[in-house]
Amino acid sequence: MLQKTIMSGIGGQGILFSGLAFAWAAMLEGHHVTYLPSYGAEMRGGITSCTIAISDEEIASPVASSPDYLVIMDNLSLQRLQNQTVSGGQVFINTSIVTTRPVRGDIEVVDVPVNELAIRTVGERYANMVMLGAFVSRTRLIKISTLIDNMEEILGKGKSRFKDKNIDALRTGYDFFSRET
Amino acid sequence: MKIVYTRPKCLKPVPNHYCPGCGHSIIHRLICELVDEMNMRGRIICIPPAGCAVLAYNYFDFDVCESAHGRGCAIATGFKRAQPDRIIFTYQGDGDMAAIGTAETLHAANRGEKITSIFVNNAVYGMTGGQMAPTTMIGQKTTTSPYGRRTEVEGYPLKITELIATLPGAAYVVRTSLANPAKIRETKKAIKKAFEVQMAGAGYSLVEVLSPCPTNWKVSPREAFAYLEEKMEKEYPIGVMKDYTAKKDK
Amino acid sequence: MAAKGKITINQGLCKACELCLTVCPDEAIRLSEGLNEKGYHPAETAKDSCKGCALCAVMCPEAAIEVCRG
Amino acid sequence: MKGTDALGEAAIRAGCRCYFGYPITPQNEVPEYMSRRMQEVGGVFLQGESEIASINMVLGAAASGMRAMTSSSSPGISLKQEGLSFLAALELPAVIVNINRGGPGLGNIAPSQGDYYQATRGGGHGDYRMPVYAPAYVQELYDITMKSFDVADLYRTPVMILGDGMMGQIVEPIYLHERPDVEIPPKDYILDGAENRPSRIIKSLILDPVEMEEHNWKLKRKYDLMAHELPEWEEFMTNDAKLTIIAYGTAARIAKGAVKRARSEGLKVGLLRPITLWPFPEEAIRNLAKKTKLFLVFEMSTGQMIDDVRLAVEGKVPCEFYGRPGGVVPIPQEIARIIERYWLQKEL
Repeated sequence: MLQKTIMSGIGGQGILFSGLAFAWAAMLEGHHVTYLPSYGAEMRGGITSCTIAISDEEIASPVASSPDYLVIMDNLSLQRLQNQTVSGGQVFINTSIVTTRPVRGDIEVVDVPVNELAIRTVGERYANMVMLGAFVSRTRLIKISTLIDNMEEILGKGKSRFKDKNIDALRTGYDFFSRET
Repeated sequence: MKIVYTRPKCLKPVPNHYCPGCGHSIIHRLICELVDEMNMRGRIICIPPAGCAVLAYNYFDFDVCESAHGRGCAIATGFKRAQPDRIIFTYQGDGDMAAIGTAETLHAANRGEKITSIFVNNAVYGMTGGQMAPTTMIGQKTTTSPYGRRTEVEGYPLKITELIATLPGAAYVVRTSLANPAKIRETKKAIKKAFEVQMAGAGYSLVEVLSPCPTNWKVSPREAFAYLEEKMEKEYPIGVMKDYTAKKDK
Repeated sequence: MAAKGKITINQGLCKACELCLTVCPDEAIRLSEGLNEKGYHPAETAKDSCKGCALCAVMCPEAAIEVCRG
Repeated sequence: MKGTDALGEAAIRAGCRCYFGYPITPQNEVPEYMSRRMQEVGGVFLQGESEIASINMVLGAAASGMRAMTSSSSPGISLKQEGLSFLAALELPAVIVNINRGGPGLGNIAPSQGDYYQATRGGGHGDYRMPVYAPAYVQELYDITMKSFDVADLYRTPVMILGDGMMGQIVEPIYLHERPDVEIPPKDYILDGAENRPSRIIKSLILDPVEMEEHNWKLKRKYDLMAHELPEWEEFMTNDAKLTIIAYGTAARIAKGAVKRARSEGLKVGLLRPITLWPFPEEAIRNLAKKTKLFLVFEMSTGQMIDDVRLAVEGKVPCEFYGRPGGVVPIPQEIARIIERYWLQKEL
């Protein structure tokens, strides 16, 4: 089964890293995975997105023109991407920043006040990982434990000291839905 | 009687293709004398230019690698980085060094690349038949400046050696001339020092040699050497522009 | 005592640029009347006035001159 | 692992110890990776002042006997063409990576296959050929990079790896193996100082037309040998295919997805994916031409490789074309629709 996700936000929100972490974990779980980042000409402040494809067989195209899941961190990303989602797909929206709503009625909207959750717990810089925690909790595409157990490796040598904060952020997001259900 | 001057061993015993009175052949000989005297044959590699001196490999009896026009300093960089213990020098004309290869030259110098450039300035493109060079003198007639070089049209003679002397990566920068035997001896000394600077790992070294091109200047060799001294040395003053060893002495 | 010198010119290499003549302080070199393979009148020893100063050899673009002194 | 990192790591493990390059999007991750790794393995990383300087530095390192490479993207590769011609003429081994972006001109930084002609027709001046590899998967990019250094040394030739922005950016899990044992003949042509040996010359200037002709024929014999020994391709469900798609690189991945879709609907469709663009897998295509009813060439360009396909097919089977130039990357469904259209139109 092929599942494609696009995560999109403003450069600096850490969307490329959370996408990579997601793809990495999926790879560790034995799936075929592709991760394709794309960014605009500006290094900071422009729209940044990445596409993660997960499948049980070889992946033809790493591009998702109609993703099954969308993770939206800002208004512009929603405007740009909402029409692409497959009918019945899920759209995760960071309601702390996104003020508009999708106009489509055939998609499931999942609201997560990511920045607020992050400020209340680990700090706003980890909003991306809060969102990833929430995303995993809701979609169950991968296990949250895979992310947590391998966070050091995913972060890489230079950033392993941020391991605990990232894990806390993941849990915060994960628990946001787990408590609910 | 003992021999006090003879043809250097590294200069292959063949006639060269240069015109009568050409400065290239003198500079070739000086380099070969130094390779012999400094016992460098086993570790020296020459990068000749595109231009009259492209055929230098027919005369130098040591390793030589051809270069595309102007790329000498880039190729030399590749050689030096790959083999830091070898002595690498480019042999370049004014077009090669100061027109099409300006970027390669300046940046190699600026990186302090431990290579040596012998820059033969004869104010004209020789091999292609006497066209204007960046170093052509104001008023000088060439086949592409038939009315004489005009500053308002063709700009000014480019003094690349002065330019390079301003770069911190350049350790030894000097301009010499072939105008008479004394100056030829000075030129040899300068080239020797340039190699020594390279061996000491001090940085980039450059020897600009003012050299006659009787054929394209359309004068006799005798007149060409006179022109060298009377005209070219006025536009391009000879002397040491930069010497890192001098600084240390102070 | 003035030093005595002797030059040997490889006439096959000579292109008759006359630079050796120009620099010789002792008028010891002249162009020959004959032609070499390339059609130049190569330089040759003129008179026995050479002191072995080697200026001609320093100047010679063809590295065609060997100088002895002693 | 990211495509560009896989490429860099493969080069390092293949023994590449000299990298020279100039930044250009979308391949900057290659020099960035190399700048870190070369330091670790004691190799040379140097950012040249231009593309032209960089390829000439590669030339110098190659003439020193080192495994050397450079990487760039389309406009930068244009600048390197002079160096490619010289490398070919001087018979020096080197690896050149082109992460093809949209063009002509500055174009854009999206994935494209517009440089096919330039890559397979040499690009530089003079009568030469150059092996061109077009990987489609990160693992394959890794394997091919490693292999291209051996090919370069075995045939004493520059080798090009032609990828696109997608190939460079994509992250896929790969197996990092060491370089397989390949015996490389001793490099008796390199310049390292004429210590106790006759001096050597590396040159391409041959003024005598007869000698130049002989040199050209000598090179041609080498190219013929490469044309015989190097072609590589992948065939997917071609055995009973009535319609065969021919596509390379990223386009081939998409085409493969389309083939699977078409097959699930009962259409007998297959894919031939050239892995070497020069030498082109002509024989494989000729063989397929005996079986298939229609070739459909799909490229992310306005149609370049189709010329080679037509030359190989020699008019025996019709060849149709579908292209998306300019950096547009279509989805497998789109190609599947094109397949269906031809299926109905040609009554296959």
